[in-house]
Amino acid sequence: MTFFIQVFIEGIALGAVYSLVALGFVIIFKATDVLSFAQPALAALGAGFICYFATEAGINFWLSLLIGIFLTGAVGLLIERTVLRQMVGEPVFSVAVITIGVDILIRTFLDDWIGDEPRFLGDSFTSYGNFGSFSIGEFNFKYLEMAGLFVAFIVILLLNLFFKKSRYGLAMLATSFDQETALAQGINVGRVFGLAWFIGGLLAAIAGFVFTGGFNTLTQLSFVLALRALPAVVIGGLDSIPGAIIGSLIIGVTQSLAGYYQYSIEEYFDINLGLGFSTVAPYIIMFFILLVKPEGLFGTKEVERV
Amino acid sequence: EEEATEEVVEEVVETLDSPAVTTAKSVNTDFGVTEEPCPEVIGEFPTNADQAKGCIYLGILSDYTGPYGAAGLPVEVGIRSYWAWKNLTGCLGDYCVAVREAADTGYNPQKHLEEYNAMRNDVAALALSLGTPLTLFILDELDKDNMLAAPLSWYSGWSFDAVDKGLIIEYGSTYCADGMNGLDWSLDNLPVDIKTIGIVAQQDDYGLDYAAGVKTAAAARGVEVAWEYLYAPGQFDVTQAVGLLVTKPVDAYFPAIDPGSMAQLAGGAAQNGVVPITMMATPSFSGQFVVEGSPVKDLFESGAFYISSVFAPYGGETPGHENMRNILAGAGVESTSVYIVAGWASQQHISSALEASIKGTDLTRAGIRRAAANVPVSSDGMFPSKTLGANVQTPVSVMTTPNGALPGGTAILNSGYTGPTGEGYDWSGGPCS
Amino acid sequence: MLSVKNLEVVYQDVILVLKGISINLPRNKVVALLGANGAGKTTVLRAISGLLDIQNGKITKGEIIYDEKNITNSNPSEIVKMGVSQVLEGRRIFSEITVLENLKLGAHTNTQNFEKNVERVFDLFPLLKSREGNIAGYLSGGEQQMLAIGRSLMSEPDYLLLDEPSLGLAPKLVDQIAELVLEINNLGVSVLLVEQNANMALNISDHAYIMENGTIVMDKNSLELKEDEDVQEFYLGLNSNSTERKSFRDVKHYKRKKRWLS
Amino acid sequence: MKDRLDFYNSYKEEHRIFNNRVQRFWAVFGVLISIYTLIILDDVWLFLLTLAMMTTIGAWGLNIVSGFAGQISLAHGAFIGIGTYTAFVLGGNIGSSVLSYGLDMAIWLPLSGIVPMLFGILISPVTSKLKGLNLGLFSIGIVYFVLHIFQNFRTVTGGSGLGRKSPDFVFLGFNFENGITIGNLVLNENNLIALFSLVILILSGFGVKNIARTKTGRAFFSIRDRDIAAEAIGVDLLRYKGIAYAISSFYAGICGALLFTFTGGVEPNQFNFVYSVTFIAIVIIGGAGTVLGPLFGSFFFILMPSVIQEIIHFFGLFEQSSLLNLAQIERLVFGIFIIVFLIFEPRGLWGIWFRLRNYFKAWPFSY
Amino acid sequence: MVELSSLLKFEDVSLSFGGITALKNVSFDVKEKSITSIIGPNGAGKTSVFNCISGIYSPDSGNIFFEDANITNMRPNKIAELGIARTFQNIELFENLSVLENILTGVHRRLDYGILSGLFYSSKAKKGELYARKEAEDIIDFLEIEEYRYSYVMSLPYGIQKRVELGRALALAPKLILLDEPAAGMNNEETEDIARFIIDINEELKISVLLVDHDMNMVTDIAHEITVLNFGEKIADGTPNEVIENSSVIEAYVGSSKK
Ligand SMILES: Nc1ncnc2c1ncn2[C@@H]1O[C@H](COP(=O)(O)OP(=O)(O)OP(=O)(O)O)[C@@H](O)[C@H]1O
Ligand SMILES: Nc1ncnc2c1ncn2[C@@H]1O[C@H](COP(=O)(O)OP(=O)(O)OP(=O)(O)O)[C@@H](O)[C@H]1O
Ligand SMILES: [Mg+2]
Ligand SMILES: [Mg+2]
Repeated sequence: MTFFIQVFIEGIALGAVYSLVALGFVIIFKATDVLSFAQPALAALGAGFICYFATEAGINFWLSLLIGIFLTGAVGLLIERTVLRQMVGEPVFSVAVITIGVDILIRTFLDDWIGDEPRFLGDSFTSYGNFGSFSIGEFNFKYLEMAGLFVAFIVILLLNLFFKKSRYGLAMLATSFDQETALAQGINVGRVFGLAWFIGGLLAAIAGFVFTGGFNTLTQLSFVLALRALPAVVIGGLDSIPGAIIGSLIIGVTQSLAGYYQYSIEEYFDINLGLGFSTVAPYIIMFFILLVKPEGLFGTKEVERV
Repeated sequence: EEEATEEVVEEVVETLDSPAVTTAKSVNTDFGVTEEPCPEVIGEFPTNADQAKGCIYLGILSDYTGPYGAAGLPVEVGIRSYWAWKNLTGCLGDYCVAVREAADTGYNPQKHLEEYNAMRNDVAALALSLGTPLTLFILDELDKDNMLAAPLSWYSGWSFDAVDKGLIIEYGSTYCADGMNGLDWSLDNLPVDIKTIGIVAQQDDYGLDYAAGVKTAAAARGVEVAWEYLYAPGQFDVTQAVGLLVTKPVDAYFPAIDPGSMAQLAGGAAQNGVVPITMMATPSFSGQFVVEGSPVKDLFESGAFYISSVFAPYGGETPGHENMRNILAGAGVESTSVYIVAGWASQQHISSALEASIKGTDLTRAGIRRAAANVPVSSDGMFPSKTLGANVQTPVSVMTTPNGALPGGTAILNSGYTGPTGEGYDWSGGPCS
Repeated sequence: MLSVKNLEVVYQDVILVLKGISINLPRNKVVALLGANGAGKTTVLRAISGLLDIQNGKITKGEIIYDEKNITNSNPSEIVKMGVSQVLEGRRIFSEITVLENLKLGAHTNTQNFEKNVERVFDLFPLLKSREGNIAGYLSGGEQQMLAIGRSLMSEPDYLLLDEPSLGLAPKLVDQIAELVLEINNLGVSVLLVEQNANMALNISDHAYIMENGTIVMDKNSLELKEDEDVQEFYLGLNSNSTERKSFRDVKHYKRKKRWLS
Repeated sequence: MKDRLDFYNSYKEEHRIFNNRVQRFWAVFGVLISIYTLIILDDVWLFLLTLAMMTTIGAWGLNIVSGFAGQISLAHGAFIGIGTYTAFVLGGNIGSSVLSYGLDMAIWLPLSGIVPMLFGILISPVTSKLKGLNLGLFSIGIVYFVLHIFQNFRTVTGGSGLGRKSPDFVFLGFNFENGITIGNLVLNENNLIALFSLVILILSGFGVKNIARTKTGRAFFSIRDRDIAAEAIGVDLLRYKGIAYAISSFYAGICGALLFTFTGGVEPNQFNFVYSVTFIAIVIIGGAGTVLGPLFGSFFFILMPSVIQEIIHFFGLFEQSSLLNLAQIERLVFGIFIIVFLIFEPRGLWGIWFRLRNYFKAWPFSY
Repeated sequence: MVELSSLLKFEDVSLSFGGITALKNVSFDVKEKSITSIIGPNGAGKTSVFNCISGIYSPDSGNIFFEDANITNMRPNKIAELGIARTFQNIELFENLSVLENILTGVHRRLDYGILSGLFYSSKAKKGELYARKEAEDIIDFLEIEEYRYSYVMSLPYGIQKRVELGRALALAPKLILLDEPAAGMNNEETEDIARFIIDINEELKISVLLVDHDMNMVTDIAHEITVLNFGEKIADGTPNEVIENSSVIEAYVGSSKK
């Protein structure tokens, strides 16, 4: 049982990291109705910025973290201004494919900079406690993961506040439903898009840090980790912030349970679940949830009326 | 048949000893060799080619944008630096060597073939064809063209003509031999009693080969393999791997993974208070782990970590290494990546084959292929002396341990180790995995 | 005063739909804009409120003046902020969210008097109040129309551009809308009313324009217009030389032609 | 803007695919030029053209299910994979370490379409319950799931990281490797494969066009544009979504079988998420929902990187760049092209072509 | 008037969504070859009646019969195949198709060649397509939309779109056609056209019509029988004259100000 709880904790922490990535996807989707394929690249870019300032430029880590996060937000904004702004009113699939182009641009420069060796981000999380972990009773916790959990919590709180208090929350939603009507309400669609990409960039960088910080290194393949948050977004519902969080926790726990128990399950049932089953398991959960609730757990249901 | 080969060897050795007297005209050539001199600069790299001599062109099929993109640049630097040096020191007979623009194939077979097709009529040999599966996929084409190629892999299959048609150059040991030697060496040299082990490996030519070697040694030495975590490339799940180390403790484990995953794995296990003996395959380790400021420096230097290397890394103590380091330092190259060594070393082998064919006055690709079937390699001590093309393995690994104070980040513990398992193994049976 | 001067609009760089149109909407007046389908009425409204861009349309000539300020090609959010609000043709409510949230969006540029404005909308449309928390997409057609009008009032506009507000409404409601327009007008809002229900439009408007094919063909006081023979026949469906409505059963098969076009 | 050439004496005439003399001329001319090109070329461009033709077939498949029927599929790569492995198992050389039957192409080629087709039909009851983007996301799951099976099913796929080699092009006992000599004309393996692909391409193209102009296609379009209205005119949604998946997967399978047989082998990770997304990109960049769009898209995707490379080399651009190497610059330019083209014409290359065509049709009366 | 047999029987149908009752025990008949109209205030449930008939909603209780078949809970496409066509209140055309293609889709149910036949454009398919084209052209002629034949419906004026939708419904060659507010958004002149079309459809093509519209003048002029709904309940039915005099109808729907 202790073991199970430990695994569960790991899953939650993993889920917290995913939720940061997932929120980035969701914010952009909420405003633009587009699933941005550039989001993973932005996450890696954020990590790259932080890494550059903290290690190569030799700036204090915490300052680098802040600069990196805001710079990534700015890149998000820049992408929106230069590329996506041109696509207001165009079919969402063309826009989605454009984000593939953006992904290529970002990663070309980033990969060139990252180079062949894995890079550490210059944080000191691993120097706390026992290689960056501490235990309470029988349970082991990691500082970085706990920080991730905490940051995710704060970010969610802030976002929630933002969407509740500011009129932009609703405006974002409206924009994604119908740009023309949103314009007619006096909503500055361009500003909403810009805002979404800016926040998307911030979130990406934070997420990028959490999954490349500590021992986790930034490599040319780091962006792939961000793709693992995709089922979380789907499970939770593409346009739902609470959904992104719950979805992330579900897949975090699923992945962690599948990872720890794969061999026991295989032995017990005498089956072969295959290589890397733990990273596929979230998709299996996703299948079932979509079949029961096609719009995801918390997604906005499409209204079909004639 | 054996005798025949020996004869050829002698013949070649003889020709090698005689002074180079052949003129350009007397050498037969077909593809990728010109009487015009090599360009002075290719991309950003000077070739140092003698403008009075002809040119042999080599091709590179590499990966800059795919999963092995990390290796692309250092290996290219190694290759080009070698030839720049070679050209500077007199070229090969009447020919200098130029490596054409490297083609990026992104570890995609389709691109690989595409890029190969684009260059097949313009090169005399491939200085690099990155990736085991990719190279295997284009092998029939290479065979048609008599195209010699160096891979960036130490797959045990390359040692067998049945697999590589004698076209793929082997240099260093193989992952399989490294696996065997890794376990043997740990058992015999470390003060820890190793009874159970774990394996963490990428499921591909590299990981499986290493795992196969470890398992062979384990069976031979009566060590229990408690678990084996295989994952598809790109799908490494650190939670699961650490979970195994924590929940099913072993005395030692053998990772054949990528360095990014390695840092997470070692770090993650340490966070749970688990630091077993770790015997890594070469590509798992990166010198970045032990540079000043790395969060895993202390961990990797703690004495629990070892590398069973296919050849001596950047800091190797042979004259060949020394020479290489000097030349690279002179060219302002800062990286001490093991892939630079790989690039350099592979070209020593190609160079030997080319030299032999020039001496044999047949610089056609068929001629190069014939020469490569049996030629001693001069590696300036970087490798145990060997003859190219013979169907034998050299199961000699270099045992190292991380040490940030040395170039490349490793200290050599044994520069030519072959354990009892490797010694007794029947290397003629075919690939390990 | 909101005026459109000599406006030309082209869609997709090739389709010329407005061929030099001038319209004046004085303060505190109701002006009706009538015309057959495809005449370009909606395009006029889009040009005023800045929504041409998203439709791939461009103003190629002419200008739009808002109290002496040239607002040609301003962006829609500025125009709304200035006090021009358009009710889009075909309701265009946000289906996936609730009635109240739709109203909130209407108040995007004007959040101060939100409570008061919601109150006002609910007073005008009590039916909406009972549906406050419902998902707007499930409302019936008429209910959606009410919501669309209500939503546009949330920004407290000075100029309201109504595009076919009576579309799909029950007769009783059409009357109510007519009253409502007057009521809104009494509050000091000028209304530009695009309508197919000419009867209603001419009854409540001070002035009316009739558009055909991208040009204004009539520009008269509403009362005068109601007496025009052609208008009576084609827009009001009255038999020529009598004020009797002619039955729809008696309409002939042959193609009729409007006199002013021939 | 009326088309001045469109005068027909009967609907029958108008209903032809190439319904006027000019079009017929260009069609015949185009085919002849293609054949000529594929015969005289024998270099990397021949290889690329062949790849592009094969890719087009796959893109058409995706276009049928996503562009025509509006069922977003991010799992096209999985179907391509299933077709590929069907071909490899049936046609693979006996004696290799993976499951192989060494059959003739005349057997494995059709079957490599039929097997994914059955798979497509099999999942269609599930997928047809979902709509729009949700369906697309569901299909991401399919990619990962099928990929997982590919990675682990070593007897069929050779396993992740290793892969397996392709069968040979042996059609009805004739091995393409032997080439053909007609008079002085020597056609080697590459020419033969290219010509064979052209035949399959043309057949597939007619298939797509015929779908588009008959009842099946209209049923697809109606589902795409408004499914409720489609049902109300008597279109059986379940059935037609199933048919869309079936035809699409058939094309996918044929594409995979040809493509990877041509390139010599395949490693399971080839069929990853990114691969499926590439096909989406091809279809969108070319022009979704059109017949010619996917053709344009495929040729763009396959040929453009090499064209960029040629241009860079020809003008000696960036040679001395120290920031990025050439491979990276090529990628960069490619990314920029995608962005610029789509900003310029969101309907894709087809849209650009359409504009050009209309321009020339109206010429010299255009303004 | 001769007593005609019923083509459609709507029997005691109730329908609700969550808390909202859209229909409460509503019954009415559509006689063969008649024009029957449903009127009622906004939100009364008229469109819901249509949706029940065409299978888009399934009633909570009650039955719907068409000719001899019980079509309650049948799939919409099956119902369409039986010969019920409809238009929608908010035009639901296939926006990326031309007018001609939109109308051709309507012929779908009458084309019986198979998929493979279509794939190879066999002679059977060719014959079918030519037939479809002829049918579509007849409808285009009938509705006088020749000049829009190749236009994409998206950019057409509203009134023409409505006509195209009518054309698509006619292309089914239905026995019963359901028209949901065909005259909405039309000026008087255009309403006259629509009225003419409806009468022609009924009289020349011998198709029964079930009509919902808020244009009382038109409805009373052309309908044979009218059913009035209010809050999901039937409050009156009868001939136009009977209904229009009914005080509860005036109160709930027409309004007192009507002259
Ligand atoms: N986005 C567009 N692209 C191309 N053409 C358009 C577009 N919008 C409208 N049109 C065309 O412009 C003309 C005028 O359209 P508009 O919508 O302004 O007419 P309207 O008078 O409002 O008609 P209705 O009464 O049907 O609403 C029509 O012929 C229409 O086809
Ligand atoms: N799918 C649905 N979900 C929830 N409520 C619905 C749904 N469909 C209809 N309703 C509700 O049922 C009631 C009747 O709606 P319906 O569309 O049938 O009215 P209607 O008589 O056609 O009105 P109108 O003349 O305004 O079109 C309305 O209150 C509407 O909100
Ligand atoms: Mg309009
Ligand atoms: Mg209705």
